[in-house]
Amino acid sequence: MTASPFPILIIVVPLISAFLIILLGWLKKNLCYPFMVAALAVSALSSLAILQEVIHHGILHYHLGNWDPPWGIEYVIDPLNAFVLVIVSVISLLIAIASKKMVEREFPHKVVFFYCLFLLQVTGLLGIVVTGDVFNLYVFLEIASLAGYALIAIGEDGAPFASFNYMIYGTIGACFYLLSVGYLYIVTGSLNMADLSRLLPDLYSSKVVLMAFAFFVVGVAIKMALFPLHVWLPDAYTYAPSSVTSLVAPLTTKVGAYVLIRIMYTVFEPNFSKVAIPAATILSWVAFFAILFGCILALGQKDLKRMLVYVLIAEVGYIALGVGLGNRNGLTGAILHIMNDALMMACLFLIVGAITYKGWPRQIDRFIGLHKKMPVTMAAFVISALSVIGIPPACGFFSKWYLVLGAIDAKQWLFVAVLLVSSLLNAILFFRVIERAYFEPGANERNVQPVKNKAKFIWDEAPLSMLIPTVLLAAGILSVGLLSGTIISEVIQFALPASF
Amino acid sequence: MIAAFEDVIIQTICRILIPFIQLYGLYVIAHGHYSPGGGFQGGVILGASFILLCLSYDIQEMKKRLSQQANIIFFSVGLIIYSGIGVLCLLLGGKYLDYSWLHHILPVDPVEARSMGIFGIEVGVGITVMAVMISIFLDLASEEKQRGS
Amino acid sequence: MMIGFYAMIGKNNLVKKLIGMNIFQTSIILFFISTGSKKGATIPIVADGHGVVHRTIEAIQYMNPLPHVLMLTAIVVMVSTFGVALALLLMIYRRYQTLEEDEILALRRK
Amino acid sequence: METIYSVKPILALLVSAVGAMLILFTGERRRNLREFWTLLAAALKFSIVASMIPSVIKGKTIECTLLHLFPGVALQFRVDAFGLFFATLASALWIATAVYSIGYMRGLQAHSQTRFFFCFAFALHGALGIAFAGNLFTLFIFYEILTISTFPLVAHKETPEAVRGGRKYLAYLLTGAVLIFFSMGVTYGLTGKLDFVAGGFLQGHGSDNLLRFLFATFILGFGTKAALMPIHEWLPTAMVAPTPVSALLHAVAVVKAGVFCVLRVVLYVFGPKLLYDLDLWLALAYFASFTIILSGMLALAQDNLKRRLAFSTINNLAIIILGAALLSPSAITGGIFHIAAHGFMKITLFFVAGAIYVKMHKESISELDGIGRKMPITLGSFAIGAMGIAGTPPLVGFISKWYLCLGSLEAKEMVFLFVLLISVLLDIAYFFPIIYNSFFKKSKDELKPGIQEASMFMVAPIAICAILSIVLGVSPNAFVHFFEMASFAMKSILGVGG
Repeated sequence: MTASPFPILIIVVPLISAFLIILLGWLKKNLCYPFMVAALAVSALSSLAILQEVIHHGILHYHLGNWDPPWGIEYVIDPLNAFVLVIVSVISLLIAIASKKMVEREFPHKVVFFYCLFLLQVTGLLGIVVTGDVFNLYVFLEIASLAGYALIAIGEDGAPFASFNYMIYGTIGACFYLLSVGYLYIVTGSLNMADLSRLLPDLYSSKVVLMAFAFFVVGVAIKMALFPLHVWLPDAYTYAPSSVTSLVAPLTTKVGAYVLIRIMYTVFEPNFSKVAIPAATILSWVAFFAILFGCILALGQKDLKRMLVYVLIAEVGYIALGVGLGNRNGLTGAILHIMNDALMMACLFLIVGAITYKGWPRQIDRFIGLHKKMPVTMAAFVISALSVIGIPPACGFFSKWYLVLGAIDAKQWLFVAVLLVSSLLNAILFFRVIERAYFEPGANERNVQPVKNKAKFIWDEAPLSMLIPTVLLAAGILSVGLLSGTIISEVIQFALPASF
Repeated sequence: MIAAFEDVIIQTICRILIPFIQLYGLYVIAHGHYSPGGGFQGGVILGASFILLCLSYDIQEMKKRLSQQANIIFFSVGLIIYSGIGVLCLLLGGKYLDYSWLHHILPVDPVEARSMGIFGIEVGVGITVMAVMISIFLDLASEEKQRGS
Repeated sequence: MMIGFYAMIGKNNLVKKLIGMNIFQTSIILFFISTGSKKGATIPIVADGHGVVHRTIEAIQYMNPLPHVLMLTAIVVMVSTFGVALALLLMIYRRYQTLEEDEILALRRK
Repeated sequence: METIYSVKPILALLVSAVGAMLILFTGERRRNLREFWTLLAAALKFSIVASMIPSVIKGKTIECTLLHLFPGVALQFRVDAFGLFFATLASALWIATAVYSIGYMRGLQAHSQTRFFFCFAFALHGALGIAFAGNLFTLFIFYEILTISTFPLVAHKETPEAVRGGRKYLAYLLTGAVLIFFSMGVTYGLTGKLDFVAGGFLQGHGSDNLLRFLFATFILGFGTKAALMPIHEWLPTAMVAPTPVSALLHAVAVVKAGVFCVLRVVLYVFGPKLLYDLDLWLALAYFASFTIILSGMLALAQDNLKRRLAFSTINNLAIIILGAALLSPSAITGGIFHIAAHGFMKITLFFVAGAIYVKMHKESISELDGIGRKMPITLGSFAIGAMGIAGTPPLVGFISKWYLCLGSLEAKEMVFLFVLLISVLLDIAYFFPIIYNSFFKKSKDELKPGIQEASMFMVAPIAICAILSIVLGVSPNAFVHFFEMASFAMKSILGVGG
């Protein structure tokens, strides 16, 4: 209804500034960083404004080029994607601020291109979330993943090969998605999501629609790195530079999860994925294995970053489980977990970035005395670790609570068991690291006679530009935890499809 | 690698042909909206003309005419034109990429403004595609001379 | 499409994987284009050009233009993926002097 | 039973949180200022809690809600007689432990004391949160805070076995937490609300077997912290921590919080009537008496003083749970009162063990011969505490044991009367040899003549606690009306009247 410019502002501002930065880079190099942060700030603010409008005025429509929906591309913002929009833009803003020092140290001569690709990636992600047109979503998907391939390839020596593997998998996923768009187009003749959801119900029996749905889910699962299709993720995210991982890790998988929810519950009827083909049960069983193997594989890792990547795979399993359960509590838990996990993973990977930036090795058993040198970063690490394990004050617990409630409603006792066992495995994982950092005997040169020289902390902290985003994220984790009640009643409640 | 062999026949033909190829490319861009053609195809043809120059002579020759840095500037300028027109319509009060609002600034009625707008988009896209084609070719062709910047 | 898919997964040499990817994407583009065609329809361009009053155009005569436009974007996406892939292969070659996947994995493990 | 809405409960909670932050920021540089913050926080907290006693005695419950987490459940604090009973105990003993640990830490010049006091204050924050929690969800939040904040305390010495002790401590308690998480989910699924209702709210929801299964998961979950027999393993290994921590762990906060939660579940979630119908109370009673007998035996076998005290704590906790399980009026009053009685006496014994370790660097009982002459006040209060636990009349232990025996008679189950009497015998068996050796035996190795008491900071709290256990023994309602609160809580649970 309202023709407020915000939906398009979110996409255009980062897009144009991505290319203006290249011009700027040619003229004055040091102006690029502030320009990028300003662009992301504008898109973050407009996403908040959109959330405000959506809560008060309901669904927003924006017809690109003033063409009506079935023909032109239409941006649809309902509470669900307004919520995801805010997460994506705010977190990418924080990481953009934190990436300055990391980038200048790791590849100083490619800084301008890095900022351009960074903005392209964010534009792609925001585009996926905003668009209401199925093919347009494919275009933004490709923009985001292409920028992702290039960003990951900048990393350490193993990065190009890992990025190449990521590209192969990513292209397969994207082409499956394109194929399903093709099938749907043949059968219904339209590409607009709202239009599709009207035309599809009476076609559910046709094989073509089933085929399209299968390709949809598999394609998005590859993008989301759901367990059996996650093989590209560990190498790609471990060899990528830490500033890229802290952008890509929390966001791409979450946006993939958003697309899954959007397709399964808005384009197709919710009961389609239960009745026509038992997609919901298959998905929840796949998620079951994702959580289990994610945690178990993470136990075997020596390198902290690689361990966090496997924890990320388990977290994606949580969201998929929430979606697969298909009842009100399960889906609320899944949507809330999108936010919580994005916060947690961003904070954790920023901390890994800060640790590597200060010259510490990434192997876990070499973290002795870390809490003395970097107390604030380690405090943020403890908070996000508690959140991943699911200790109440932090936000991770609340989404796990809804998932457990959903599983209990669905009488799936095995899923409840896997949720609880995985929080125990997470506990072992993270307390192993905390023990090394805080309690190792060499930690504070334990000697019984009084420490004469007033052992004040020798603060060798990460630079301020990295520290502030980490602390903000940690504070965000705690506050989202406590405010999850209001978040749900304000936003997520309306995001659930009506038929639940 | 492309050895710079001095074959007179090829060089003279190319020297004559390249301007016409570029002219044809511009024609294809210009007639994008009511005849087969448009931004992508025209840009590719323009890019091909530069690559032909590079094949017939050698990379340094092409570098003199279009340096690496200029190439980068080209494709960002192209895209800025593309989204700039979109934002222009936005600023004039219409939806993004809604050219009919351009008639406020262009002395022409909304319908004509639409074709003007789409033409501007075609030019922007053409420049970008040309620059991208050339930069892909340059990366691949000159791999041992200088580290990929 | 399956040939391309096999090549992408099965082949050892990275360039062959790339060719497989190309086949895979082209097959999807062809699939789209084939959906748009009708028996005996001409190319979707209104032939009588400017100045003529718009007489009614029976859509049956013309092929459906929409898949073609969609595939325009898909071709651009394919080319850009190829550009990035080739640049990656260059970096891998410069780093490992080989494009065979098993040799690269052996080198990395050392 | 009308409720007053006041912000006092949150004030009491925030005092220790703010105190912890202040301790953290003062850090190592200004030790005296840091010690001052601990004492200030302890005194302030106790005063706020004490200010709430008068109104609660008159039957009013103080309530305040912070924010609504999800439909039917809010972050809500409700102070009723039972909650306040535990809160007064915890904050009173915190003052004594704070003074004692300053002396202990200074005596041993231990490292990283800032972390120690920070976690100490946060542990009390968690304990009080549990006491004031209005519903199961808030209780679970503070239960987790308590576990997390006491983990660094257990692993304080950072020697390999300390870290291993900490790891075992955490493993047990987090598994318990996961069990509670699950049973909370099922309860919320069944009833849609988690608020405590005196006399239980699970009546009539769900089938009998489901309720029995739920009861089992609840007891196993909270039992880990209340150190019931099969899942008590972490308590003796946590003895590796410095003595003020084991004093806090066993007398003041952690284990008491566990028993408090078990009683909350038994009396406020399931409620006496439901337990009668499902005759779960008999199962719990037998489970508790099994723990009493076995832990008594094991205590006899321990040579290390602190491990013996640990097993005697397990013994007494099981007595408290037995009291609650009997569901008869005086048994519940006795059980609740025993929490305070045991708290005061056990803390004296732990302080004595700490003083002996600091002064004489001795830990095992066999080395304690003839130490009574060297440290008369310390070992004297040890004797008072030991006799109190054994239930000799003038001391506070006698009152709770007496009510427990009365309760078992009312419940017409003679078996549990015998169990209680056997436990008194076991107490005598494992405590009196220590007293006898230390006073009447000649010490083998030649100790320096004269009195070598530990520093003033340590002896003072020992003496005060010993005197308090005598005073409370004589008049249970002294100062803070412990007994009155206990009996009032019992009346509210059993629905006013026997």
